[in-house]
Amino acid sequence: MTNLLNAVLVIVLVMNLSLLGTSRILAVIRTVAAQGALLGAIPLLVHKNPTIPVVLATFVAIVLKGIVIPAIMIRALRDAHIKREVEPLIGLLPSIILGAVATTFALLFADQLPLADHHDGALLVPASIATVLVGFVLLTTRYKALSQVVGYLVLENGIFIFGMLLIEAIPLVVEMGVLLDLFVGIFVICIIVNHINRAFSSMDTRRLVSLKD
Amino acid sequence: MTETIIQVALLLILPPLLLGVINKVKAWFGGRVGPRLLQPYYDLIRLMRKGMVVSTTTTWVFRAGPAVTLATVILAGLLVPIGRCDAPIAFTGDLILFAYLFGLARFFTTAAALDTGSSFEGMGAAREVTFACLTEPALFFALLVLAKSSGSLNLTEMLHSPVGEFTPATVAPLVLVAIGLFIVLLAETCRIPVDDPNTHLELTMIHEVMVLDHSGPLLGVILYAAAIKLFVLGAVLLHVVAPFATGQVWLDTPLFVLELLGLAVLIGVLESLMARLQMRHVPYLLTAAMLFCGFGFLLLVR
Amino acid sequence: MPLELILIAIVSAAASGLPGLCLARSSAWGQRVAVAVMVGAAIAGLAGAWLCLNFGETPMLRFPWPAASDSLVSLDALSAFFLIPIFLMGGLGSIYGLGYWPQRRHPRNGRKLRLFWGLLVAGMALLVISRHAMAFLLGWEVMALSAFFLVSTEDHRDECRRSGLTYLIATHIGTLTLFAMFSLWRWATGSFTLQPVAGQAMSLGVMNGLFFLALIGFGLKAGMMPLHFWLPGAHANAPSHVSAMLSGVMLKMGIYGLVRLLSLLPDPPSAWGGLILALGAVSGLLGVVFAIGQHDLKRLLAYHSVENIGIILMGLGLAMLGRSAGRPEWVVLGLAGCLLHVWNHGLFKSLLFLCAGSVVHAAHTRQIDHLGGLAKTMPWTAVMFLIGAVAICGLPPLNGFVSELFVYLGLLRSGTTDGAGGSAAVIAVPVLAMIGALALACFVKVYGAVFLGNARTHAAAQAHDSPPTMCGPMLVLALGCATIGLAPVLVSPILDSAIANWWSDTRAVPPSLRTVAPLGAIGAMAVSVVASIVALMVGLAFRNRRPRRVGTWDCGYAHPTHRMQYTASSFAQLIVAMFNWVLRPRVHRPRVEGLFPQPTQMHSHVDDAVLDRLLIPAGNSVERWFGWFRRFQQGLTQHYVLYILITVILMLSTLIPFDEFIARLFAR
Amino acid sequence: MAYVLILMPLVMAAVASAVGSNRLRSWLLPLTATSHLATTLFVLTRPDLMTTTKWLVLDPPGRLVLLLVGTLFLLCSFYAVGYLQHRQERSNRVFCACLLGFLGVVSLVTWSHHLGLMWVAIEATTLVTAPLIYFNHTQRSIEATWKYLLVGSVGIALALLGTFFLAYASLHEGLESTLTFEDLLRTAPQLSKPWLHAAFILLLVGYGTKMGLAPMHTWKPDAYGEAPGVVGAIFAGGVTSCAFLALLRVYHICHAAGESAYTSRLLLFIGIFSMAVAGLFMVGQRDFKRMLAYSSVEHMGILILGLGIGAPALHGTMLHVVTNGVTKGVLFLSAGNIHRAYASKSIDQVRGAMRRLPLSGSLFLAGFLAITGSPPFGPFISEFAILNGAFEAGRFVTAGLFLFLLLVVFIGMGATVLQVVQGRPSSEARDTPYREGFFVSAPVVAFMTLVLLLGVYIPAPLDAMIHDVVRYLEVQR
Repeated sequence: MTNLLNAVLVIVLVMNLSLLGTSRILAVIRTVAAQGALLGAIPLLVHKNPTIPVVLATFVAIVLKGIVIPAIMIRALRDAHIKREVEPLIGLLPSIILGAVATTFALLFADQLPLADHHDGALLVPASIATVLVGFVLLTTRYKALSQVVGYLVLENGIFIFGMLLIEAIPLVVEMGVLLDLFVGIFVICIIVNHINRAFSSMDTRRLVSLKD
Repeated sequence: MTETIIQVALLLILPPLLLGVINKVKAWFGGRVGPRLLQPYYDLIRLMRKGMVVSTTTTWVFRAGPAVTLATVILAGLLVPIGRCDAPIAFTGDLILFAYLFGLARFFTTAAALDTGSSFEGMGAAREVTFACLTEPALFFALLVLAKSSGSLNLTEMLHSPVGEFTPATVAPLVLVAIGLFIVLLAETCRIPVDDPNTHLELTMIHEVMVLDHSGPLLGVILYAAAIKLFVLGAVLLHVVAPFATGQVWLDTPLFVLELLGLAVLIGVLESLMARLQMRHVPYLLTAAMLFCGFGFLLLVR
Repeated sequence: MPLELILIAIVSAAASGLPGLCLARSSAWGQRVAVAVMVGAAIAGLAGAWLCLNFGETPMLRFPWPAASDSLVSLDALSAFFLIPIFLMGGLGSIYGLGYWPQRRHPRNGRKLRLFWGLLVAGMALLVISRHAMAFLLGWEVMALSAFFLVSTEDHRDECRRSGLTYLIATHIGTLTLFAMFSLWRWATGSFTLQPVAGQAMSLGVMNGLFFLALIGFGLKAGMMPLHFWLPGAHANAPSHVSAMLSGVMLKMGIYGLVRLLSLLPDPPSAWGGLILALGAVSGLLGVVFAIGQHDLKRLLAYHSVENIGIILMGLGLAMLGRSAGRPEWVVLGLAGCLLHVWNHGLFKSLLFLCAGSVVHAAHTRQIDHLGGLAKTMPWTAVMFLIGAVAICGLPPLNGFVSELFVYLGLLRSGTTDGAGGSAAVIAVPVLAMIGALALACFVKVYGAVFLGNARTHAAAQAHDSPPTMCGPMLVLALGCATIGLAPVLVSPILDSAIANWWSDTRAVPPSLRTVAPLGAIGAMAVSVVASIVALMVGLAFRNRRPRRVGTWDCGYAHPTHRMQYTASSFAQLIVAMFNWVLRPRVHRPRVEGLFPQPTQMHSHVDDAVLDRLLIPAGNSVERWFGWFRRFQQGLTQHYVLYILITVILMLSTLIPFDEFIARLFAR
Repeated sequence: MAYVLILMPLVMAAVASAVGSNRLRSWLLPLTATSHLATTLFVLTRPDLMTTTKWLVLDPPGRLVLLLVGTLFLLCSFYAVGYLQHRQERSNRVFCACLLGFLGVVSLVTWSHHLGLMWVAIEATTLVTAPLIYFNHTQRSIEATWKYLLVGSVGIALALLGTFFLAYASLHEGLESTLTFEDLLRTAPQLSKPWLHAAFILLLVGYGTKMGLAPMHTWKPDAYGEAPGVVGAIFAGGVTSCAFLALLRVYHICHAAGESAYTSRLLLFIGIFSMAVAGLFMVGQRDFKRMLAYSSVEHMGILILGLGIGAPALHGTMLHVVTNGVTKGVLFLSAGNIHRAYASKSIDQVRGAMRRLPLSGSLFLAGFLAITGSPPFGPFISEFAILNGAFEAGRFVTAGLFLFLLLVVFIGMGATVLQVVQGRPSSEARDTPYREGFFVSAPVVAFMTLVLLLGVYIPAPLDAMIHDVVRYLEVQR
């Protein structure tokens, strides 16, 4: 069981790096969608005996993370008529390296946190921390508003991974609440992104610097 | 009682004589015969008879000036013992009243001078108050030394104490204080080298230029008050430098009068020998006086 | 009974301005009502204080106040002593306002002014009677804030706004310091109640902490020399009766706080007394020196407040030296000088500010060199100002001399009675003498330039004397000065009770003031001075009734014009030059060149040593330095997220035990 | 009862978005607010109603915040009516709906006794308030909204991670993993320390972002600066109080776990740092609404500082939650009036507000004096209590820094505020038809009376509530 889980998590990590390495935003969104779908499926792996609600939750998660949210973002992208993230704060290769460093740090740091014995050996904690950090890298190095949304999604994915540790602990309602909030959040953000696009006729956040001291 | 009467009489009668003496001495040094010793008395009487000319600019303050000066100077004189006998008025802390009475006089003299609206008199007033800022501390240092050495805050006792107790501890301070006090005396009574009482039409005068517009009785009052001031300060000084006493009143008082006349002679000699200092050098002299008294105090308390 | 009277007075004073707010801007009734209520409050308050001074102190009155566990007010001789100037000036000032700040000529700010006037009086009275830190702070801040609103009454003038801000910042520094002090007090004594602390109950460290916090907090309000920077501007720019109140009464609240706190603490180390004495000497000397450099009548008077606070502090310092040395007579003389000078300064400084108000009211300028000859156009004000001037110079026969005499006597005693601690303090005597001489110079300059000689401007020539509503209060204050000066015996029992209240020591009971100071003799001499002067003047007047009146002779210049008069600036020039090292006057003197130079003019200005040369430049550079940090808020979301990331990582890294982490790293 | 308090506003929000007319819709706000506050008061008198389920409990801190937010919202809703009358040009559908929704989710925050549920509620407040900032539909308001949403969401995400960590901290020790507050408090001593510490850090940063603690405060000046005054008041008094409530619960768990020594270090640091940053940016601030935002940062710092000082200062801190909220109401609403009347919020144009708007100008000035802790206003009592707490805890350096930073803030704020209210309206100041109507001035006066009341007399029930909170927090499990 754990091996399969770890395999999935490694794929997730690879996806992180590819997110950092891609400049075409459409591709980035698709990758995130794939990552989300993959993660959404994890509960089926970790759960001892999947009940109907759990399956339901999994289904909802996959639908939201893998289909609906990416769809919204792709619409926004189409309205914006932009193809790729040009001149990010740091180049693609450096950001890949940064992501790699973050992953290593995550692996080392995770050792500091004692795991319950039945989770031993699982890559869940390092993978989640690494994904969170990659999300931060995207948030801090990309200038296009949409890329930042992607970063936020990756961040949420990382947290989602950690949630797997306490799949029993968190009641389904909260699970759903979290997903709902995530969804609405992305939705509102995308609306704002559209407004930005209309008001500034661009998605470059470097134009949003009129408010400062 | 008789002592008091004698003292008051001396205080009121003697002062012009000192002026006479000084002028006589200066005349001798100048190889002239000079005015009579009693000339100041005649001047005063003449001035008192004269009529008054008052500037249209002035107010009552102008006329208050001389009156206040005379009143305060006489009252200050009543605080100072003449000869060996106690002063008519004596109480703890009268030394401060003594100093501040002169302050009151200064306030009204200078105010009266400014009342004329004349630039010269303003000049004189400015100098008067400025130099007072240096003589006052000097005077107080001197009084401190006397108070410390006598252990009393009563002018009479303070001034009588130096008699016979020239202990090595006190003599050095007293000498310094004597020098300081002498300079203060010269400054306060407007003698050379600080001021020249003989010239009016100089831009560099202090006291005399303040009274340019006073005439007749007012001028007389001012001259009289100035003489009394000289007399009083001289008395204080003499108590420090020449505290000789035989013990009998009938002998001591004349002796003291002689000492006063001697002081007048000394001043006269000094005025004939020295030239007046440049105005901007006067502060140095007065600061020196302050330092003398200050060092005297330090020597005493060390 | 007395305490109830005081409380009634406080409440009615605080409410005095409210009716006016409801009335229309144009109606003069609001002002009349306010003045009536204020006068009533003043009478009640004075009556209460008087009763307390005559029949001893009243028991503590507790009233529940949830904000502070339980609040106490009480009235003892010390409180009553400080209450008298508060209510006296409160009443007189509001009457003066009738003529000086009538509602119909100041429709915009008149109501505001009267509201905060009442609050100011109420706040001061409250803090004086309170025995609980919360109540004290309440009164303190009500006073401070209403004073701010009064200072910025004419907030349309830039200068007024600037000095208002300076005052506000200064007073807030003081308030925060007091917060710290009372917190320390609570920490040390366990309660906010201001009760005397027993001998060994407090460690020296805590006592030092309390003392220095109090010295800063109260010193700021009192205008002690390095902390005086807010004072000249505030007092110069407020309406004159407000200036009179601030300078004559409010500064003393700082003194009250200091005196009160020291009365609660056990016997102080002698260093405190020495420090206060030294600070007093510095304030006195520099205060008067800066006063001489001023061209603005009210700024000059304000600097003189610094000087007088210095004299008051000298008395206090002497009293504390006496306490630590166990010399009752020093305590009595020092504290008597301190307290009586509080009253005296309240009287003559208020009188002078009211006179200055009349002058500004009549001639519409505060520039000394634009005035002159007012003694002829406003004789009444001239006489009043003369009385105030003689009094503030500490000259006999008026009240200033009496209080300064006490300080002199105390210092001299400390010097002459040979013993430890004495001879050092006595150095202050010549300093005090110099202060006196300088003050005299300064007021001769002011009186001569403003009231004597010829008018220097048309406005000054057109001046007219003030209405009775303004002259009446002046007369009352002047009479007060004269009474204390001519009959100091009257105040000695009051001072005795206040002193006993301050220093109730079991070892040595303080002797009565009468026994240590020649009150009778002073009174007699003062009377005789007056009598002889009057006699001489009458005599001279009779000697020749009809003098010939001609123009000033002036060494041959027949009729000198007003422009040839000696100006105040030139009068002060010698002394300013003498103190050049501290005054540093800025002189603008254009060079005169060519054979026929153009008409030109020079003027000089004396900056304040602390505010203009230290604080404002420092403040500007600090603001520039702060501006540097704005680059961290430049609007890029990426940066903002980065800050969050950095914070998280830094905090998490506190969890990592790096040493064993690295060890494990290489163990692998 | 909880359901009434939570759902009633949400239902009203739905109604509001259904109603057609602008002015009718605006009147729904005071209607809902009044009934909500009435219900709240009713609940507060009936302890038996305070526990609905294991997840919905109204514990003492919750009561305090619920009461505060209810009062704040009531007064603000009346102001909003007056404000919206001036903004007839645009539909207030979203505005009213979001305001009402906000009331609902805030009630949920105060009631929720499950950390996950609380997280959901707080995230919901973020989403509900975002459109309020966007009300003006200008480029600047879009920018502000964007920053608020992105920074806020990132912070909240971290809070979620922290919540998971906390859950894992209990799971790790073999306890049955839970997020309900009661169980966590009960099992607190056994929680695994490393996870607990990490969780605390993440929650501090996460909810700190919502509170606007430096250096996570960056969204605050933009949002407060661009949002209408009434929204600013609701943010500074309501949203921040909710975030603080969340942080308080976390602190409570760590305290129960006996970790207060560790937490107080972080809290003190963040508190002082926030005050310092606020001071840095307030000195020489030329935009008086941004200045208010920084003042809010400062006071969040004060709250956290009080928490860090711990037991001796808790009473003052809790009182400060109330006094700060109410005083912020005065400041933001009066500032809103001034802003509308001058159509500018830069002190280069805005002068002499006391002449153009006598009431708002004076109240703005009074609010400034109050918020900087001058007697006799409410914040003085609370800040002084916190100071005394610092002394009592023997933290003299902290106390000194606290006072010093208060002074810096006072100087910065004072310079700006006096510029605004004093003097004559400058020549380039545009004149606008806006004048002080009843609805836009009465609430401000009401707020000011509350502030003054809290300064001289704290009502017994409120005092009792605060003491309950302190006792509740002090309980060692």
